[in-house]
Amino acid sequence: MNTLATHAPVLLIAVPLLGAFATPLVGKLGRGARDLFVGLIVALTAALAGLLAADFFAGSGVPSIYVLGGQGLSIPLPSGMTVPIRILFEVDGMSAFMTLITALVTLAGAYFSFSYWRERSGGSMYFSLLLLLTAGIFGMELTGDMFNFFVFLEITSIAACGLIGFRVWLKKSQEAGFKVMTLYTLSGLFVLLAVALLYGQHGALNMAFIASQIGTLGVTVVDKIALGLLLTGLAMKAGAVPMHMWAPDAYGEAPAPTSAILVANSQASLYAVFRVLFTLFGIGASIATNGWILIVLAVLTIFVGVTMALVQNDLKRLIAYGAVSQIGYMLLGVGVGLVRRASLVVGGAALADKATALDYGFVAMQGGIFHMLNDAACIGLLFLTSGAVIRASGTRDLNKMGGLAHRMKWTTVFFIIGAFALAGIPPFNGFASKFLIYEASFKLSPFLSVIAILSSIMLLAVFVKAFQGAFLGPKVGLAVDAEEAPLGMLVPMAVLALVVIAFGLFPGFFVDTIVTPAAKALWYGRDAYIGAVLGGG
Amino acid sequence: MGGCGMNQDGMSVIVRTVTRFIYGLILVFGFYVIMHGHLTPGGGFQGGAVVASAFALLLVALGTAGVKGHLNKHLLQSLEEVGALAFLGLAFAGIGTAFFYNLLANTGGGFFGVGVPAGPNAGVLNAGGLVPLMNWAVGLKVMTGIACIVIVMLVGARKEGTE
Amino acid sequence: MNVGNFPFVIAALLVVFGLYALLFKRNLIKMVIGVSLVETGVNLFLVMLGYRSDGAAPIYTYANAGERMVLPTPQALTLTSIVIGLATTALLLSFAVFVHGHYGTLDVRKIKELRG
Amino acid sequence: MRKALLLVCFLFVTAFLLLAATSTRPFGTPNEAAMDDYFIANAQGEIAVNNVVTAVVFDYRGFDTLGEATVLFTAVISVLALFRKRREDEQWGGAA
Repeated sequence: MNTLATHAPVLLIAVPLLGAFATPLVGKLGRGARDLFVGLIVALTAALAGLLAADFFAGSGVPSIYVLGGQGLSIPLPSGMTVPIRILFEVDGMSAFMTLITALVTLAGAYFSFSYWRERSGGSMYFSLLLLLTAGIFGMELTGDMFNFFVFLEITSIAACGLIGFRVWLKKSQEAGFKVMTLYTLSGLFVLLAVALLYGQHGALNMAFIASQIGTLGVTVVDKIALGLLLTGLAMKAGAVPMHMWAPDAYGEAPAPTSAILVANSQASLYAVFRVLFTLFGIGASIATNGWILIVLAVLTIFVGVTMALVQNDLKRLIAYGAVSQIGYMLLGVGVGLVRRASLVVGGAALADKATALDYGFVAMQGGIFHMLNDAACIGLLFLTSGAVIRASGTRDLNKMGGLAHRMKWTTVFFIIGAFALAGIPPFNGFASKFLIYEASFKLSPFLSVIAILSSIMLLAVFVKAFQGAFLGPKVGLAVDAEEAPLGMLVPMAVLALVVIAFGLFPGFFVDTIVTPAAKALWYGRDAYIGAVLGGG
Repeated sequence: MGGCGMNQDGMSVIVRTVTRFIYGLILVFGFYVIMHGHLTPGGGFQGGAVVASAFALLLVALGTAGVKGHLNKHLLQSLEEVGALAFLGLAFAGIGTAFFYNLLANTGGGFFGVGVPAGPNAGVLNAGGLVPLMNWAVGLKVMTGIACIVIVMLVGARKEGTE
Repeated sequence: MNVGNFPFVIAALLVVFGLYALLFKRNLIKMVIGVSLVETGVNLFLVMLGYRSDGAAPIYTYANAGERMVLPTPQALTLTSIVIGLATTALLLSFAVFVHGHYGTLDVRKIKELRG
Repeated sequence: MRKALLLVCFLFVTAFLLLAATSTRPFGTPNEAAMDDYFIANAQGEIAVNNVVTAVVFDYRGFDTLGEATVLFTAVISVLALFRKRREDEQWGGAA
C-alpha cells in the first residue's frame, strides 16, 4: 500500500515547496530554465491533485489518513493511547474537492504568469512566492491538525502579501500590502489564540480528537470562545463583509494572475469555516445560531459587494468587489444547509436519509459548494482577462480605456463568458450553482432568495458597464494599436473558459461525481471523520 | 547626525575593537547551540538566530562599507535556499515509510544511530537520527535568512524609504 | 503556590494593549509595535498553558531522576509562532519603508488612496 | 463615528479576551496531558534525544517545523523581492 496515491497528500505540499526553494537557484541559469522548471512543478502538482481527487472520488468515500513521520501509514494512535500524537493529514470529500479548485486556478495562474511576467524584474522570486502560496493553500485544505493549519495559514498570508506588494513602484500596492498584512496577521493571531484555548482545554491539537472531545464533554465556555475567535479570524481571511476591507485592495493591487490564486486562498479560509462549523462543532443545539450567523454574513457580503462594485471605475477593483460578493453566495448556501441540518434530527442515519432524499438543506449545501468551484473558474477567468486588458491598454481606469474589442477578439469573448457566468446567466456554470442556492434558500426564507437574485442582476449591470467601458466605443489611448494577448496568456484563459462552459452544460454530472461527496462529507460525515482517526464509530 | 551615518562607516574604535574580539565568541556559541540542540536547550532556530545576531553586530559596528567583502547578499540567499532544500530533503529521506519518518534513529551505532539510556543522563552526541542533521539544516537556513533580511533592510531602507 | 488564572489575565491584557495600539495609533511603526504586542501576548498565553506546577524543563540532560516535567508541546508551538512573528514583522516593516518612500509620511490619515 | 465603532469593537474584544482568560483552567494544572506525557516518556526511547522539546519540534511535529522554515523563507524572499534591483521602466509611478 505504498503507492504514489498513498503519498499524494504530502507530495501535494512537498512538491510545490521543493519548487519554491529551488526556483531562485534554478533562476540563476536563465529565464528559460526557470520557466521550464516552474512549469514542470506546477504541472506535477496539478497532476497530483488530480490523482488525489480521482483516488478519493473513485473509492469508498471513507476519509483517508496520512500520518507524518509515523511508523505505519494507518496507525495514528500508539497502543494504549487515545490521543493522536503526530500531525496527520485527513482527506475527505471536501478536502479532495478543494484541492481540485486550487489546482485548477494555480495551473491557469502560473502558466498565464509566464507571459505576463516576461518583461518584469524579479521573476524567480515571483514564481517562488506563487508556489509557496499554492503549497500553503493545499496545506490548509488537507491538514487534520489545528496548529498545522495555523502554520499554513501564515504561509499563505505572507506569500500573498509579498505578491500584493511585488510591484513596489505602484503607490497603492504598498499601501495595500501593509493593510492586508496587518489584517492577515490579526486574523492569524485570532486563529492561534483559538488553537491555544482548544489545546488548553483538550490537551491535543488533532481536529478529529477535539471534535470527539466536544462531542462527549459538551461545548464548554472556552470552546465557545474558541469558536468565536476561529469564526472571526477565518471570516476575516475569507473576506466576509464586516471584515472585508482588505479584500478589494488585495485582489485589486496584486498582479492579475495572482489575484486569481488569492481567490482560491480566500476559499480555503471559507473551507476552514465550514470544517470548523460542521466537523469540529457539528453537534448540539447552537449550530442553528451559527447557521444564522453565516446567513447574516452572507446577505451583507452579497449586498455590500455588489453595491460597491457598481461605483468602481477601476477594472480590477470592480472585479474584486464582484469576487467579494460571490463569497456571500457560498456562505448563503452553506448557511442555509447548516440551519436546516440543525432542525433535523441530530444523528448520522437521519441525516444520511435526508441527503439521499435531497432535502432542501442538502441542496443548498450542494449549491454553495458547487459555487466555490464555479466562482474560482469564472472569477479566475475575469482576473486573467483583466490582466490582458490592462497590459494592452496601459491603464486600469475604465474611463480611460475603450475600443479594445476591435483588436482583442479572443480576450473580449473570454471576458463575456466570465461576466455572464459570474452574473448567473443560464448556459454558463454560475447559473447552475446559483439556481440551487436560490431554490433552496427560497424554502428557508423567500427574502434570502430575492436578495440573491436581485444582486445577481445588479452584478450583470456592473459587468455590462465594465464591458462597455473597456471593449466597446472608440479606441482610446493605447487601444489604438493594442495587440491581442500572446498565446501564452490566451491558452490559460481558454482553459478556464472551457471549464466554465463544461460546468454550465453538464452540471448534473459534476454535481453527482464531485460535489455530492463533498457536501455529504460536511452534511453527515462528522462521525466518519472522527472514526477514521480514533477508530470505531 | 552620527547615528544616521553609522551604517556607512560604522561606530567608534572602541566598539569596533570589542566587536572583533566578541564576534568569534558569538559565532562559536551559536554553533554550539545548533550542534547540541538535541541535548541541551536550543536548536537550529535559536542557534541560527544567535549567529545571525553576530552578523548584525558586525553590520552595525563596522558599517555596510566595512563588511562589504565579508557578507555577500547573493551568497547568503543561495545558502538559505540550500538550507531549506536540505531540510526538505531530510524530510523526504524517510518517504519509504512516511514523510518525516526518522529512519536513522536507534539503528544501533554508526551515523547518529546510537540509542540513549532512559532517564537523566549526560547526553550522547551521536544520537537522534535525523534530528541533529535537521538542526544543522535549519540553523544554516535561519542564520543566512535573518542575516539577509538585516542586510537588505539596512541598505535598502536608506535608498527606498526617502525617495 | 496557587495563582489561579492571574497569569492568563496578564497575557490577555498584553493582547488588549496591542490591539489598542493597532486600532487607535496613527503611525505605521506604532501599528507594527501593536501587532508585535498581540503576538507576544498570544505566545505568552500559549507557553503558559504548558506549565505544570513544580515542573522542570523537559530536558533529560539536566533533569534529576523522577522529576516532574512541564509539557513540551506548547514550547514547540511557541517556537514556531515566534519565528512566524519575526517573519511578519520583517515584512510589515519593509512595507512601512516603501509606504514612506511613496507618501513621504507614516501617518495613516495621509495614506488613503485606497478608499471605497 | 468611525472611532466610536472602533471603540465598541475594542471593548467587546477586551471583554471577550478577559472572559477567555478567566474561564480557562487555573495556571499550572493541565486538564489533559496524555499526549505530552507520551512525549516525555518516549522521546528517549523512540528518537534517542535528551531534549524532549527538540524531539517534538523535529520529529513528532516535524511538519510544523517545515512550515515554520517555509514561513521564514517566504518572508526572506518577500523582503528581497521588495528591495530588489528594478528595471528602468519600473521606477516610482511606473506602468500598471
